[in-house]
Amino acid sequence: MNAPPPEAKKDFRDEELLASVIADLIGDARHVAVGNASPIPALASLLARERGKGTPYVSLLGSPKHTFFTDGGRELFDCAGQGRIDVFFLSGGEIDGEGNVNLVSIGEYEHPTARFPGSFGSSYLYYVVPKVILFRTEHSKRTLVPRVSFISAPGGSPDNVHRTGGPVGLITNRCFFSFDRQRKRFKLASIHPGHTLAEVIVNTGFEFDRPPDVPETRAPSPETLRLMRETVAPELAEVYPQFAARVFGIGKSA
Amino acid sequence: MNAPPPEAKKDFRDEELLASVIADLIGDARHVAVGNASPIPALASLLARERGKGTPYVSLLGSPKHTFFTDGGRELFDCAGQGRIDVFFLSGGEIDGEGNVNLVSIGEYEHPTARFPGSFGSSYLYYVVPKVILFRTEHSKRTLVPRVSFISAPGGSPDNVHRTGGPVGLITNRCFFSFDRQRKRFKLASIHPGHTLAEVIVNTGFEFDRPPDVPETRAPSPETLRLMRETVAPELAEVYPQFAARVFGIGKSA
Amino acid sequence: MPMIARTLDDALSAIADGCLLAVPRESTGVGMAATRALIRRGIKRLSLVALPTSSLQADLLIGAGCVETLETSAVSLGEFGLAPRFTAAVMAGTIRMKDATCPALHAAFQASEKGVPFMPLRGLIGSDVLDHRPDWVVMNNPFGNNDPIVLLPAIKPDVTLFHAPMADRAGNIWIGRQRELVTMAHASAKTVVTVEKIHEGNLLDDPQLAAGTLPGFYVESVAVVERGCWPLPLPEHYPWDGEHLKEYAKLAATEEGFASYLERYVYERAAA
Amino acid sequence: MPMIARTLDDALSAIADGCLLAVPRESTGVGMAATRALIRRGIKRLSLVALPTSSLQADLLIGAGCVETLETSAVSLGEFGLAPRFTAAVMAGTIRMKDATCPALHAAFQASEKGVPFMPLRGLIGSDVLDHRPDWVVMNNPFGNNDPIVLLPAIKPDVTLFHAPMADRAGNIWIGRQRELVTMAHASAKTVVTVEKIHEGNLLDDPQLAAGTLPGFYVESVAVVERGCWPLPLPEHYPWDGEHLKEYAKLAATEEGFASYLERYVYERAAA
Repeated sequence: MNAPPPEAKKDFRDEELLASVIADLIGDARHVAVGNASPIPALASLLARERGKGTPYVSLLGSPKHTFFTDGGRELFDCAGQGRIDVFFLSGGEIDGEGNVNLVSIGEYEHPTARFPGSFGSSYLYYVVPKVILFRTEHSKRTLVPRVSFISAPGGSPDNVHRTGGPVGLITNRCFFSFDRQRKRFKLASIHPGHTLAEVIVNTGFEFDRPPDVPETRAPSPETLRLMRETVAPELAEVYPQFAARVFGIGKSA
Repeated sequence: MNAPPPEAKKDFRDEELLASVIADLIGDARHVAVGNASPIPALASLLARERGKGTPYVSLLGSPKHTFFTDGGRELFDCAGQGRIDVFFLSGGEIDGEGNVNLVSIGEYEHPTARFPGSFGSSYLYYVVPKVILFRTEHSKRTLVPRVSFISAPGGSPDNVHRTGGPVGLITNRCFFSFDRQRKRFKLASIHPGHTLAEVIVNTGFEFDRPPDVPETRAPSPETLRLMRETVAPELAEVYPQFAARVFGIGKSA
Repeated sequence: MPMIARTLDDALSAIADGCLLAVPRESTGVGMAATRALIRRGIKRLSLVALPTSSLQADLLIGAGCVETLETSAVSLGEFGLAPRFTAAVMAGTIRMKDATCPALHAAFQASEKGVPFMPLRGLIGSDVLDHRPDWVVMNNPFGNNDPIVLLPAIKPDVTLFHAPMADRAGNIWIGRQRELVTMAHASAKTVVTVEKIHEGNLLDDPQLAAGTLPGFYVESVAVVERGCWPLPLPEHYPWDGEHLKEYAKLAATEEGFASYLERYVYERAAA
Repeated sequence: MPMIARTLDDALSAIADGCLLAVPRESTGVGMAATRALIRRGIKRLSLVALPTSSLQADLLIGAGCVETLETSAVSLGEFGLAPRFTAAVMAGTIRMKDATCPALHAAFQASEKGVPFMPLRGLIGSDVLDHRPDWVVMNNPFGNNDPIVLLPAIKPDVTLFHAPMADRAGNIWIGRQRELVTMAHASAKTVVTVEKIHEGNLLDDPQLAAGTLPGFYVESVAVVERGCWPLPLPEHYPWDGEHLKEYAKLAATEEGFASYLERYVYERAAA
């Protein structure tokens, strides 16, 4: 309804669109935790909190000011194990069509052809956080692959494996895929304004489901844009000053 | 050598004798922990520390001033599990000849005829503290029994059970028994001045080994008595004021 | 977000009949005013778990008929003797007792804190404590060789209740070095706290205070009750009331005496 | 009793070639001055375990040839990119890598802290992290039904090394809310600490400071090194030195550049 007509000039930035989609996904969560170096998920989470008048509680890891943790580095994971983190974000050097993420290496594990930093907390959090939102701005056959070289954390597990969490979807710079946990497959849910189905198909290395007509990703409403720009962006600037300056022009004169 | 001749008038109090025996048992430990409401073991531990010029480290539980713990109630047990507590003291409503201690109840567990407070940490610490000194001032057939009604913690364990600790001896108001872990039996090591073998035998409910000639418990040396009275007792008074007043006359005028 | 309750009873509304209620040992900050309020309310069928021991609090709740099951390592009045109502109830068989040992309770709370179904613990093997706990399991340590070890299932309380020196208006609680309170809150679905006073300003904003703070994130409700541990101590604030505990020990030795204690010190609101 | 060392090298004497050395993540207080001193000393064959991640510290030690085995969940320079010497060493196969995940490392240190041989952890099943860890075991949860769970063996470091805001003369260390440092010290045979300054008076005597204090009981040696984390941050004291890290990332991209970095910033004592 609010979507601009096709080919209309966008009155929002890509980052704002992605944050808006993510904020909708967060829904009525009580606690969202955002990993280090994740400005768009952080923007989305603060937007969700603003809309929810303080709910969800948002923890921005790496920012002592925006986390309540006082029990050391384990508290995040203990908190997730207690069922007290509802939404988390993961990315991956590679992500495949079953929702497996690879944060370790490409090629043989003992003789890799590329090495990433490592799995961080993914091999645990992916299992115990109900809504994990996969996030990879680079949408290419290099990143979205048929099968990851190394599974840092699998997209799904057999029924008898304790699993209270997993992927709800994957957002890229081109589109949003929802994830069907039963079928262990992504489904193309919407294509971002300015992008095309053909472009998504040719740049995706894994197979995915799609409806006969793929909707366009809903653009952020004027009210959402206003909230993001006027209220959320200044808060975000305390944690991500460079991002806030680039996207929102905040603090540029400072 | 320093023992007074038999029947000589004692120039020390019973508490001083027991503390002196315990201090010798503590030996070259690095860390002695003393449970709540244990003034004689506390006196002995502080005496050992004074003799060792600061070694062992002495933790008097229940006294925030005399414990270093900052990680909550679990730290004592974690510390023991790390092998960082060398000596601890245990008592029991009942103690039997195999070194089993009962801190729970007498009679059938579901329908006891007597109930004690409970096992506290004994069911763990007895296994992991190398030197556990059993301590029961009331030496009678009621307390030293053939077989405890309830094993809060056993004196010994099968070889394949992880056990780095256990009893080294039992001190009472009448005598000191050493404990032989291989034979799982007590041996009468010495009888306190003023007490007799016949008296020990008639008041002990369990069987024990004894040498042909049982020595008298070595009386505290004048130097030990001086240290206890002049240096240790004032320190002890901060934690056990009533005991220090009764035994050493400290703070009576306060 | 935690509720800073207007009354103690409001703060305690999360503690329902029949719940699994966790309380700390006597030297850590026992919510005694809250305990008296629960007895006045007539709370029933509690499964009480005292980490790792209890004194007056368990004895009062048991004597007043509020407790169905008790899990702890010991109940005693310390230098004031045995806990008379606890002792009488165990001997009469009117409460179900789950005898434990201190580190087992600490570990079982940590299991819940970490979201794992169990924790291993050394010791215990060959004890009657283990023999009377069908809910504990002995397995072979897979990293050892014929090496039996006990596994303790996680304890997941419905509510943890304690008393602390202060809270701020965001519901952050300063607990100092009494860190089992943090583990208890993490392990429990809800945490209810009484405090001596409200700290103006956010406890998490001061690095020194933050180090000893339980975040309000884990807290359900807070009420201000001065001397909320009385007659038990609040570390570094006030000691035991020895005279009162002596009186309690004497009165609670008989059912009649205990009833008169309740009348005088619990039901009489002014004394709460 | 801890030694308050006269020199940094004296304090580091407990860290021997071939030892299992534990270090904290970059935001917790990394002993960077100590790390440079160890490289200058020519330390070799370290088994390094970073709880749960590392950045410049692991990269420097690896580049300087000090590391034989590395266990961690990730090594990266964060916003300054991949850790170049780590990446090169893994690809060249010159270090043995034990890839983990953050909570597994926390749990394995807690196992050592508690004196148990292992800790259970959810997650992991079906991952290649688990597949490449023959030292981790999958068993059936005895409290469940056909419910596999991973057991992690305890990690028992020979030495833990970190930097903290202050120590007192008894060797007590103020660590604030960086509580993994406490667990690391408990889990390790020895703990070596560098601090910004000496606090006059005993940290344990002040209830507020005590809440954030690691007791000297666990500490082997302490040395005062101002800005001991540089160019990494010390929380609430100083931030990253971004310019320096940018320079490092650029230089360390090649072996030659890394050698010149070492020459300029590590072997040149004035810069330490």
